[in-house]
Amino acid sequence: MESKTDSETKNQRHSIFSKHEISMLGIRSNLVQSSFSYERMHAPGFTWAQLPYWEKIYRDDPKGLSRVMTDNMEFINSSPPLYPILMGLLLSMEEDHVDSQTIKGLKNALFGPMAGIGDAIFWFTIMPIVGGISASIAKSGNVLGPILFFLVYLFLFWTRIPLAHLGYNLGAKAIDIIEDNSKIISHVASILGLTVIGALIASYVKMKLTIKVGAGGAVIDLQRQLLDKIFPNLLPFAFVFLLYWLLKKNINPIWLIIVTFALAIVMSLLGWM
Amino acid sequence: MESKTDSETKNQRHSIFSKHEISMLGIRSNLVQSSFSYERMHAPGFTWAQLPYWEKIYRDDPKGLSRVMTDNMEFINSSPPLYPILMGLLLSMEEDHVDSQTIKGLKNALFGPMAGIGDAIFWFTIMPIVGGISASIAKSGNVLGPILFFLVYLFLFWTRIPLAHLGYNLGAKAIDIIEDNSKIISHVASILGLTVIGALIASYVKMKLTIKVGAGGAVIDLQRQLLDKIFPNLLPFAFVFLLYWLLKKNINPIWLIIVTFALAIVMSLLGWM
Amino acid sequence: MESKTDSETKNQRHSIFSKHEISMLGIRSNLVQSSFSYERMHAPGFTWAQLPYWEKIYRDDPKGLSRVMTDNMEFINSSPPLYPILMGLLLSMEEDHVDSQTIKGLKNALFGPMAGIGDAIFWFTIMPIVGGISASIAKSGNVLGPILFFLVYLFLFWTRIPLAHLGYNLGAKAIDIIEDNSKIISHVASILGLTVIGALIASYVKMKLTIKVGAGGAVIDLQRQLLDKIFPNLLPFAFVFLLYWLLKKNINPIWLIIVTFALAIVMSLLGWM
Amino acid sequence: MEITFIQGLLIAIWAMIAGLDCWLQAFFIFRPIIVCTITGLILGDLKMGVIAGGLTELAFAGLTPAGGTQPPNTVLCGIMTVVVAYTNNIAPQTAIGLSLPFAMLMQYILLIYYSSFSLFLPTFDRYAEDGNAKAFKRLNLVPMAIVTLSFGIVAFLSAYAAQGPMRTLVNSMPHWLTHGFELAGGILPAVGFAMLLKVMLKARYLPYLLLGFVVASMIPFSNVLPVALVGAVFAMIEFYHSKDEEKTRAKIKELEANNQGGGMNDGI
Amino acid sequence: MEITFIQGLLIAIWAMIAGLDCWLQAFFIFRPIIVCTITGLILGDLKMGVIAGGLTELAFAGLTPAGGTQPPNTVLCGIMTVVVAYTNNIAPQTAIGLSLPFAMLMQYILLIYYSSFSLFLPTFDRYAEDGNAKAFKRLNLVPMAIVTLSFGIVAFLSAYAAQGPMRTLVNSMPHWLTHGFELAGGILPAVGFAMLLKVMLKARYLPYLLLGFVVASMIPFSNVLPVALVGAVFAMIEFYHSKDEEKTRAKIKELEANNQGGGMNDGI
Amino acid sequence: MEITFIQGLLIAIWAMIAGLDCWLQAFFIFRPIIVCTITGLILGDLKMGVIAGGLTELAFAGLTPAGGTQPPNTVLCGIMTVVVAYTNNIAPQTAIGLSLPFAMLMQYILLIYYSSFSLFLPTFDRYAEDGNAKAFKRLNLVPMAIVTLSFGIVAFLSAYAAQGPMRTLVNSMPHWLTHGFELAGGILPAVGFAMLLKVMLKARYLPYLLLGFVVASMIPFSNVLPVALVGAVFAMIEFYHSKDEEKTRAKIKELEANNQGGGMNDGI
Ligand SMILES: OC[C@H]1O[C@H](O)[C@@H](O)[C@@H](O)[C@@H]1O
Ligand SMILES: OC[C@H]1O[C@H](O)[C@@H](O)[C@@H](O)[C@@H]1O
Ligand SMILES: OC[C@H]1O[C@H](O)[C@@H](O)[C@@H](O)[C@@H]1O
Repeated sequence: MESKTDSETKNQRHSIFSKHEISMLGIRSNLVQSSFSYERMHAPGFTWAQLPYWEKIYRDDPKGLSRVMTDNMEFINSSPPLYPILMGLLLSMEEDHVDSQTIKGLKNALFGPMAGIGDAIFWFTIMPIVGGISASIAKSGNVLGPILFFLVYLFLFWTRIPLAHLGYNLGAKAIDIIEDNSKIISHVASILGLTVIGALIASYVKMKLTIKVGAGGAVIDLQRQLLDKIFPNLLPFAFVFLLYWLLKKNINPIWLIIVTFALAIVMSLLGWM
Repeated sequence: MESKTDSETKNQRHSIFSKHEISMLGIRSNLVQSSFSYERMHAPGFTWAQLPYWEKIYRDDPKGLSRVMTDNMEFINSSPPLYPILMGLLLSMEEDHVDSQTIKGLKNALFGPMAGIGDAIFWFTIMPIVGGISASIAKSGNVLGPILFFLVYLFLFWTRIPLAHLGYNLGAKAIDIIEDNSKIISHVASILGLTVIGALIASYVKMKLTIKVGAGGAVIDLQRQLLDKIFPNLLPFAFVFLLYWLLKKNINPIWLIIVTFALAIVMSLLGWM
Repeated sequence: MESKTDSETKNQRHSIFSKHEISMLGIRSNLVQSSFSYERMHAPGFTWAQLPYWEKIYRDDPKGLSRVMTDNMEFINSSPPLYPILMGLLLSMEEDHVDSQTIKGLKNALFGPMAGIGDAIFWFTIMPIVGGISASIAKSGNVLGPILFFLVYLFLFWTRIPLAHLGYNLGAKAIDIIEDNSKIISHVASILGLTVIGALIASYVKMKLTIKVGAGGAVIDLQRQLLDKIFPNLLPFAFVFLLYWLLKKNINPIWLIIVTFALAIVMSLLGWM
Repeated sequence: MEITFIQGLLIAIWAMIAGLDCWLQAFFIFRPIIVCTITGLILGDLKMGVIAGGLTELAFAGLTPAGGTQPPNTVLCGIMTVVVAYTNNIAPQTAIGLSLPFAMLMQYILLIYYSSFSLFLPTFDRYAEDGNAKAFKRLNLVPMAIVTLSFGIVAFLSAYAAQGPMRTLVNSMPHWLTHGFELAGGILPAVGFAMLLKVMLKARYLPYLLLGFVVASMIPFSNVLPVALVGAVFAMIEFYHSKDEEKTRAKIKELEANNQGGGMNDGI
Repeated sequence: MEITFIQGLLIAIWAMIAGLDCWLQAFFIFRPIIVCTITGLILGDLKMGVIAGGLTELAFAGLTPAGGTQPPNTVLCGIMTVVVAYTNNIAPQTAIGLSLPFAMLMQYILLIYYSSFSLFLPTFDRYAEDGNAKAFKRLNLVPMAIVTLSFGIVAFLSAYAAQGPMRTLVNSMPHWLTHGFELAGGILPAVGFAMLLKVMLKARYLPYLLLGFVVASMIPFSNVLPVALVGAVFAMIEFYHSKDEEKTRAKIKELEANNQGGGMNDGI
Repeated sequence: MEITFIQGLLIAIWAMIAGLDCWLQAFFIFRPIIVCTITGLILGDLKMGVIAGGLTELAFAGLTPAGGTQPPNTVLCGIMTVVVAYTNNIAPQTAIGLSLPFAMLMQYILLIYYSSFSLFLPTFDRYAEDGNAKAFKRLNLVPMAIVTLSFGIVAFLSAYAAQGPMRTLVNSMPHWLTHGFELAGGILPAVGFAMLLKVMLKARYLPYLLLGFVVASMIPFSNVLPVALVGAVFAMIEFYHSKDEEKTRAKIKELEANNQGGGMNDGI
């Protein structure tokens, strides 16, 4: 009974942080990529965002502050819009002086799956949908297209605030739930993500042949009479897999772009596309 | 060997009921809802339908008759068109003087799943399909629409007779099969039912905005240029979930109808729909 | 370490067969059906195809040759285009003088699942797709239709050669993989096969009523206003299941063809189709 | 046009027949497509009845009584759609909206019966205990008689007696209001679906709801049979999966039992 | 137009080549699309041959010999469709129906061979036991020779010798009969599918059959590749599920074995 | 038309704002649809900016930086598409292709930063060890400043300083080359998807990729939401399956543990 009200009113009773401060944590999470490097990715920005809170918690404990800063400088890479949850969670634990090893373990258990989920949702689902709809409005010169896009992302920006509160309020209670499910969730996010990528390949890669082969009465339009009859978007799919195969052979991505350009220009020159 | 011929020829050899009487059980099952009340739902009609048969079984045993009547007055609610099977089954057990506790248990184990399956099949699949097809014929004033509808339901009415025979002939043999599968079957019926409800929402709830927003060159038709580009039937789906959420908050269904009317009239007044 | 290079360079080091000979095994596999009979199906052709290799292996061992020939004369029926893999595999084992009982067991474990997979892929997927596309080109009199068809099957013919090498090179190593998976694979092939058959029924069986029923203002076009509104291709599906049911009743397939003809002619006579 | 007394009476009789069927759910002649047709026949305009039947049937598709709920009553709605269209000479489409209040009136009468008929239960119970079959059978007729009569009275009053005020009302209604009623008719099925969802929706079935919605929105087909078949496909696949899992679970239980058995043996 | 003796001979030779391929299923030149084209070439009307090939290929799509069954023979059907269309100057579409009896004749000849060729088996067995490779190889040529010859003879008789009576027959056929044959050509694949289903359909695969049917009926696409891909999707998903389950089952078996092992140890 | 110095400056400032947002991924004003619009506004041709924004947004849909990769830069691409179209008076569609080299230039600059900014890490680490929050916060501004400045400089040079040579180049380009650039713009998303697949594709997810591809190819709908919903349906179904399996697996583990425990006990 006690523990229930306990967590419900945490913000009011125990917390040393005001509601406003937690909101600010959400805002500060926007800087996780500030000092991005491949070596440790979000580590410095991640540390920076939480720093003022640790300063408050470890006001009289410089050792503690040093420890927590060092701990958080380890490699971390997750989905930016989901950091507020993670940070809120970690902050509530830090505040309760949970053992630092536990916190580290939790952080490491969570950021990976969260990256997968976040990417599936934000990069592969929301962005192409909102982008696609806005673009189709904008293509006719209607300024409501970009405005719509902006408003949606302003809303997503704002969600960082409630997400920070969510993470902070759930606190340790949330951990078991998330940890138990993290493997399944990243599995499930992959399913969603790859389905959408399949759809994106069909929707956004544009390759159509314009040549006809044969002679005399036996002429066929390669694209419309052969390829499109086999399967629409066959070329885009095949080309993506060609590039995929090249990447698997450790070809540098820069080459893929060059190959793409070369192909397009050659095709244009030959009049095949 | 014996037991096989036994059950196959039950109707002929052991049964104290004629084929005609079993057919009549199917017909009588039509009155399960005769004295419907929320307290016990089908109980009185269910008892009534089986009463003549118990009178025959317990001709010389008033205690038995009283017991079986009392037993069957307990709450029961299942899918009306499937009662013939259930009643046939119970009758064959009653006739074999199976222990009354067993019969009760069986009845309770079966009526729930049968309600789920029956509703999924009869209310959510057959009715909208037959109704939809007949209606589309009728809409042009063609009387074959209602005739088709009537014939299909006449046929379904008739099926109660073979279903009663089925239940009665299978008898106790059927029980294990049904009981073993009842959990899975109701799971599976939910899958079917909810898929169809999803389709019904898309097909039967009609909400389309007629307003345009923006000014000057930047005008868009909200329905066709925004909502329909996001997803067709977005409004119906959202509105159903709004009502669902209200119901979850224990709002009385009457309010939902009032809200719907109010919304429609306001939308009409504003010229938004 | 040793065993790895071992198998990789098998062809070069251990094998008593040249690359050309293994290629020829692929070619010879085309004759598996040469002496087809219901009693043992591919057995004689299967034996014939491998015979020259056994002659080489058992050059100085007439008993061995006799044994292996007799062993292979047992019933076997699999998918012709997949025999090269099977034969390559068995040959590599025969060459390594693996115990004859093991070889037999393996053969029996594999040919069934391979038949299922092969039929699903070659008969039910590749043929209708390639046939359908070529036919749609040919229907307008374009000779590229048959040419396309021929080229695809020439390619499939050619694949027998690499498949023979594959089977031979993998050798015993492949067995565990295939055996472990054979049950799952035939399960999975059935899923693919039946999905495609469902599609083929919808695409290739053509039955459309031309009658109208009713009188006066209440006339409906049975096909377009009733059947097509219930579900497209309803008649073909129903008819296939009628035939299926007849077959289950052990009606001779010849009767099905006669029934089909009779039905078509009667329908034509009545003007119903 | 006006409804004559004889027509009013015939409508009342028809309401009693269809109403009883609605109570029992036997022949399904209580569905709008039948109710409207017969009402049209009574009023001498079969064709309009049939058309109204088609339109009303679609509007009421989602409003099923599954699970013992009560939707707006199809018998009254069917009758009054045709009556309103006939007496006011308006399109059936608009009349649907105007018939809804009558349908809701009947809905509430039936809801009251659903609650108050529990008053009969003690008597039923007594007859059961006494093994008094005859009295039991007789008593079972009473609720049906009450329901049947109610349908007749409500229909007569609505269709015949109220036609004057009804006409005045309709004539004085501005366009936005009648259009609003039309819209309401199109949105109304949402209520039925929401009620169904409250009964049936669990998190684990959400994907199937979504599936049905997406497929129906994407394929341009006139009925839900294709989607129902897709639902059946997923249901059947799940059926066999569940079967397999059940077997596995049964085996595990067996093992657990053995284990404990083994443990006990150890203890001896 | 009439078929000359030389053309008849060329057709017979072509029938032998395509017929042997049909028996062996090697190059797939026995499919109507190829058979008709070459026959058209022989008769000097390539274009008609190609068109007939397209139409006949579609009509025979379902009639596969999978599982050792014998459908109406595609070689005879292909040849005779072109021949009948050519000699009677009718549309290939109608000719398909008229060529079916010939296709069925050949089907039955092959069925007889499928049964009677078991007579060669004892001799094969003897050579195998004796390790007599040479004789074995020689004997294997005999059935092929029989089949090849049969194709040549049947095709020659059907195409060349029977053209007179054929023409009389076709001319005397009323429209409803030729139309009936056309219809039969369209329905015929049903037989093939029913036979397939008898071999392959188990209750647990019914959902997939339905899935393929529904998807193909709903998407307006000209070949079955999209549906085959959907089938492949479900097959692959199931593959990984089955893998997981297998692991679980293997673990349970291990546990059972341990348990029994443990039990035995206890006994010691 | 020419770009004035003021306009060049404004573009540079806008590039700095959008560029910083691109680095941080905060407001998503770095997406082409916004970048082009604002650039159009600066150049006094809002409408063209909006149109270019729509086109470029679609071309860049697949090129996400998910997983820390760097696609061609959307800020430079957006700015230069509008600039090239404006200064050379050509269609935005063609301008996309011509802006790509600039986008790739910026991509490489950022890639160099992604690698070289690890040089700051030792200093960060030192401040962390010292618990020197103030210095840490200050240092964190440096990389952002570098990135922001770079965007400004590159954009200014590309848009203002390079316009002369740019125009010469464009004018001298043959049709096949500009058409080639257009084509490249349409194919480019393939690169992004291939990179995604390298990160995400495992054999067990192949069916879902295929599913998305097939469904999107078959339904004529303008965005991927329906397919995303289908993906969500399969994901949710799988979620509940995995949950069930997990339970089973947990039980089996328990049994295994008990078994071993039992074994040990026996040993005592
Ligand atoms: O839900 C089961 C069942 O409940 C009530 O009895 C009625 O609404 C029936 O129509 C329904 O089938
Ligand atoms: O079913 C396996 C196999 O059976 C027979 O051998 C033939 O019909 C083949 O075409 C088929 O592939
Ligand atoms: O993949 C997770 C994550 O990786 C990097 O940090 C960035 O590319 C983010 O945009 C992405 O979300």
